[in-house]
Amino acid sequence: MTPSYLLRRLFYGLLLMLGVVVLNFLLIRLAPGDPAVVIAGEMGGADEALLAAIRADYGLDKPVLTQLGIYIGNVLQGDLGQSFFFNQPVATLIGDRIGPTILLVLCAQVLSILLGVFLGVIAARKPNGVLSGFVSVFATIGYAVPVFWTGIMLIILFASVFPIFPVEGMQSVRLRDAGFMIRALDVAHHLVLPAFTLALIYLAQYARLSRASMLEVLGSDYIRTARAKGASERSVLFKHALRNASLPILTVAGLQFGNLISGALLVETVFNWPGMGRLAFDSILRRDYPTIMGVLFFASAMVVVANLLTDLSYRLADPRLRGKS
Amino acid sequence: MTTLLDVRDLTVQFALPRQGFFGPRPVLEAVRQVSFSLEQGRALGIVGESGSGKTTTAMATIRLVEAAGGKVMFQGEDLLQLDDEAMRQRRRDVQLIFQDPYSSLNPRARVADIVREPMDLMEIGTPEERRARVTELFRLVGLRPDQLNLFPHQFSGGQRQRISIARALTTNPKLLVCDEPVSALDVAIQAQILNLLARLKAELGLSYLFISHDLGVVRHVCDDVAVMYLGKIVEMAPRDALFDAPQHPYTQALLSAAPSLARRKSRGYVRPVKISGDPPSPINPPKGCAFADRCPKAQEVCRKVQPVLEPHGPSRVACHFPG
Amino acid sequence: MSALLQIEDLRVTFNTRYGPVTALDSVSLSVNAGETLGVVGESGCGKSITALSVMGLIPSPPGKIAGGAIRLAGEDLTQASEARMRALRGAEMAMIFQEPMTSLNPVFTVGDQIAEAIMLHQKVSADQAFRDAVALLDRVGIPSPDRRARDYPHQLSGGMRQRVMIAMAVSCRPKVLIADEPTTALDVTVQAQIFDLLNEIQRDFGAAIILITHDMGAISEMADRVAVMYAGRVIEQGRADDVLDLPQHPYTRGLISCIPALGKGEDTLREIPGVVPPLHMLGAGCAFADRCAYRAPRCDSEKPQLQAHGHHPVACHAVEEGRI
Amino acid sequence: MTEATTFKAESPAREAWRMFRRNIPAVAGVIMLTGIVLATLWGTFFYDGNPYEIVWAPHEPPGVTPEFPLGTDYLGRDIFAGLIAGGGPTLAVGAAAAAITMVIGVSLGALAGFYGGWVDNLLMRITEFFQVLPTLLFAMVLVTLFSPTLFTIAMAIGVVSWPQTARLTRAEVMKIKELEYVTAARAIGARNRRIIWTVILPNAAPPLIVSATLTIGVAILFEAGLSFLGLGDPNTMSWGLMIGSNRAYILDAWWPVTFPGLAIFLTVFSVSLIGDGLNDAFNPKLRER
Repeated sequence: MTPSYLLRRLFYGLLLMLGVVVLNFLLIRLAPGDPAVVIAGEMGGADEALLAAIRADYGLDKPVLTQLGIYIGNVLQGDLGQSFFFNQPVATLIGDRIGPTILLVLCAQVLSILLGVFLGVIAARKPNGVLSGFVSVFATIGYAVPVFWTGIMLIILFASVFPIFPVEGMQSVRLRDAGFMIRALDVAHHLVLPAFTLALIYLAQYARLSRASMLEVLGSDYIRTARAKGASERSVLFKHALRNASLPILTVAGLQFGNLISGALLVETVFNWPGMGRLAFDSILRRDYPTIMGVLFFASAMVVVANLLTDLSYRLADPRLRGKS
Repeated sequence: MTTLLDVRDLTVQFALPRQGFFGPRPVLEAVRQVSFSLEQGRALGIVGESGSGKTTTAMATIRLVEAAGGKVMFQGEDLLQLDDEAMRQRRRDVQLIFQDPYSSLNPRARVADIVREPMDLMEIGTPEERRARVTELFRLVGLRPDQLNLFPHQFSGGQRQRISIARALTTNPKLLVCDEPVSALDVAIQAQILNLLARLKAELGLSYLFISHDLGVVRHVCDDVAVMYLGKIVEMAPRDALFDAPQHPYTQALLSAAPSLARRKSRGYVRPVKISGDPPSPINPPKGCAFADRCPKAQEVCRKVQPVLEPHGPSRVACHFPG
Repeated sequence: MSALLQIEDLRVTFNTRYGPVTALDSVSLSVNAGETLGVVGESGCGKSITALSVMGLIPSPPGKIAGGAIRLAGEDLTQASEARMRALRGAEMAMIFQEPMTSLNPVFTVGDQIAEAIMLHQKVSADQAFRDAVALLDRVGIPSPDRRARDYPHQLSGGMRQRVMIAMAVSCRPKVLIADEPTTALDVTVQAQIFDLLNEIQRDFGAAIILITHDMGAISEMADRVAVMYAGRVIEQGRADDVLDLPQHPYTRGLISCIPALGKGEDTLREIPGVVPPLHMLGAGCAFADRCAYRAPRCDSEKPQLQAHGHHPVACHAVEEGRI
Repeated sequence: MTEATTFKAESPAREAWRMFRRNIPAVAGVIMLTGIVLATLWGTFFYDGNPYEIVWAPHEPPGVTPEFPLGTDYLGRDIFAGLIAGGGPTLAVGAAAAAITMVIGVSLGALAGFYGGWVDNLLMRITEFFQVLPTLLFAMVLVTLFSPTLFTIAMAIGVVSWPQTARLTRAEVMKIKELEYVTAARAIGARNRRIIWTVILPNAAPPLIVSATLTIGVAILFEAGLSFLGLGDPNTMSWGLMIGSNRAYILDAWWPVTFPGLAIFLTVFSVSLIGDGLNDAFNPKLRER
């Protein structure tokens, strides 16, 4: 992997982010409805003088391109503007909520990949066996269940039948002042249901994908070579096959990240998880444009970073791509 | 004898991916100033190993790969200068048979439609005439008319190659380019197809540009043979001259490497000419003779000066020390 | 007399969508130390299945060894446990495959892959194994083996990869080396190099080689003895000179005379009409009958058995009855 | 040369259909989906129950009152009526969004894959750009900005979903473009347009058909998610909305959220059974492994 390649990927990522900023900005400016009227509505009245004042305040009276320039300049300085609705800097609003979202998304991602790949690999050992059939059925079900409904069903189950996991929020009020370890455990306890709910859809997909990928790899010539030199079945499976089979899984994991964030939005709503999901929902309903743009910006940035990491790990895993540009 | 095809200084380049951020795009020269000509009714074989540029040469000749330079005079007309529509019309005279009988037929079309399609495209004849022609061609290549409505996957490899030949003959072409037409087939089937090609050449007066890596096959089909190495013709001669008295060390090595029933382990056969290693990379071809690094006869001059194709007896050879 | 490797009456069946199919039918072969046995036939004749059966690598299911024995130095491999087969594979018998491009694992260096083969069967340290791997690469004629050992397969040419496969196969000095179409994917000058290398290796190590090929020329150059296979059966077997110069079975004769020769030949090649029948459509008689010029009623009803006739065994009613 | 006579001329499409008919889960999917669609059609055109009308006491459990077999919701509205009425919009939006996704994705992907070079470069950059946008969030923004109607919802889902289809199409087209039968078409003088329409697309069709089926499922889930969040068309009943509006009372009554969820699940499940069946039917070799 050459530094020039890394540099190019980074540059490209930044370019994508710039694109996201421009798109958001244009969308909101081109959409029907006048932002000034919306803001005025929040303030409880709308006469022409107030509207003009608001327009001047938010720079809405300037030409669209100038507004765009100003906005990009501000974003570059870390200033995402002021929320109309919450009356706070957007950066602060997001800063408070991005941590829980990242925690939830990463946990779900790791959980679904680990469990999914494990299921897929053992299913691939007997492609016509019971477990293989189970993985197929489970994957189809996982694909077909609406994630928010799974969450609700789990809440019903765990709130009334097996009350062992908390079904709401991220922390217990009574433990707010406890030591760090206790609080961390408390968060982990709260995390179980939301992370599992979110992981469930993708878990099934990874199981199916890694089963198919393993089956393909297990039929390849170099696996026959490994067997011909006397390698044990476990070494064939986990050393020779899995590393090759993981390449398509990595690709999908990268591509799925955007969908995972969308899923997180719904799961956060269901479990009252204090992440960006609620903020996104509120700002969209209130047409709080600076916040909407901020949320979209950060969510896209997470996808860009995830794609970058995927790309780099793909290159590490596949020597055929190393040193190529 | 009239010259059907005269290729002069044909060159084909492929651009490779950019190196680094703003680096230049390296160029791979797959075919380097290749010249040859083909008389009406004869077969010219181009032999060489993978990467020698033999297939690219053939494809560039009939403009299925874009040439970077040179001339392809076909019946006195430079094919490389024709506009797209004129070239499209010319395709009725130059047809192609592929290597892989499995991927060269559209799996979603019935074979009768596959064979008829060239006539549809060239708007030849009435629908009835076209149908009759397809049946006639089927008989000509040794297939039965009751197989007309089947799909390609319902035929064996040899039969598919017959279908491919029938398709190529539909428009009564003058030149047939055969790109390794038998190398994907089992030997017994090979013989069937080679005999068919020989019969068609005699009966229909076809000319072949015949690409192969198999010297035995080329010897059987071709009147003249050109040997390619790293994008250049290194030797070109009438068949018997080439096989009986090869002049270029590479041709000699090829002939001595080709397995043959005449060479028997039990009789203590030891290969007379041995060459080691692989051909050099076409991205940075050597300055001198491309074969120098593997050549048993190589001298200082071979690494410095590129030999040109010059007459040597009945052959033409690009070597500083032929013979 | 017992050969190093002896296959007796081997029968292998496969479950396919057409039902169970006999891929190998009473196949008997043998090879001695230091000898090369050529197995020749068209695609689908069962020559590769034979090789995989010896290695115990028949994909199962759908494949199954349904009868017969494979004896390596007296031990019947069809009865051996999977653990025993693992210990034998790579150590006592090794295999080289047709596609050097895909037969090496793309994500490990070639040195590591050879070292793995060594460590699976010998108690040596990883460092020592890697050093041995480098020495083996040198032995099979790879220039600057130190550097090449750290290369990944995609960085090597086809010929070099096949040399790596050979190095891996001979790393534990196996008694039997099976080469399944080892040069089919390679250019002819590289093929010559690989053949020469196999001969050298055999001289040095004294291994028995089974060379599987569709190419009669390769058989002629490499083999001491030949077995010709057709539709899952051995139809003719004998010393290379006998089979190549005095072929008896109509199929062997056809196979030899349909090769376009390098020397001056006739204008028209002898043809074998038709194609090899699919295994699920084999009848009670001789599988070659449909394509045979000497076909008689008996050929359609009774499978000819391999039996000595003239210099060497052949399975043909016409030969047996003196009609050829 | 007798072996070909034992076959009847069977086109690849017919062969796939024969395989599909034999696939029990796939046929079950077809039957289930047909049932759901018929019920929805009946609900849209003939059923006169009003899903908005308060007809009974709130939270009547299912199976108690024969008139309201699935019970009532927190306002006392008939859940069965909601299911019957909500299916139409859900299915319609799902199908329309899938169609939009396929049209955008297939045309851009085919162009990029066939022409390569700068066309490919440009189109793929655009595709990557759209893939960076988190789908649901972006769709929420679009729906809100352009006010939620069935049409804008379908458009929004299509606009955020097409990149995957485009990538798949591009990969298929690039693969097929390299095959010799495409060169063969060129060699006999076929023009580009003919090659795309009669050679490449028919051969790329099987994975695209499978993908289209699965896209319908994804689009239905998408619509349900939007409605659940309250961003659906305010003038129509939908399964997602039923779940969303009863969400606050799940610990008092499980049935108002469970039945619409089951309806969504069964619909998407049957669609994906059909997709899997098609996939198997188009790739008989994969299945034999």
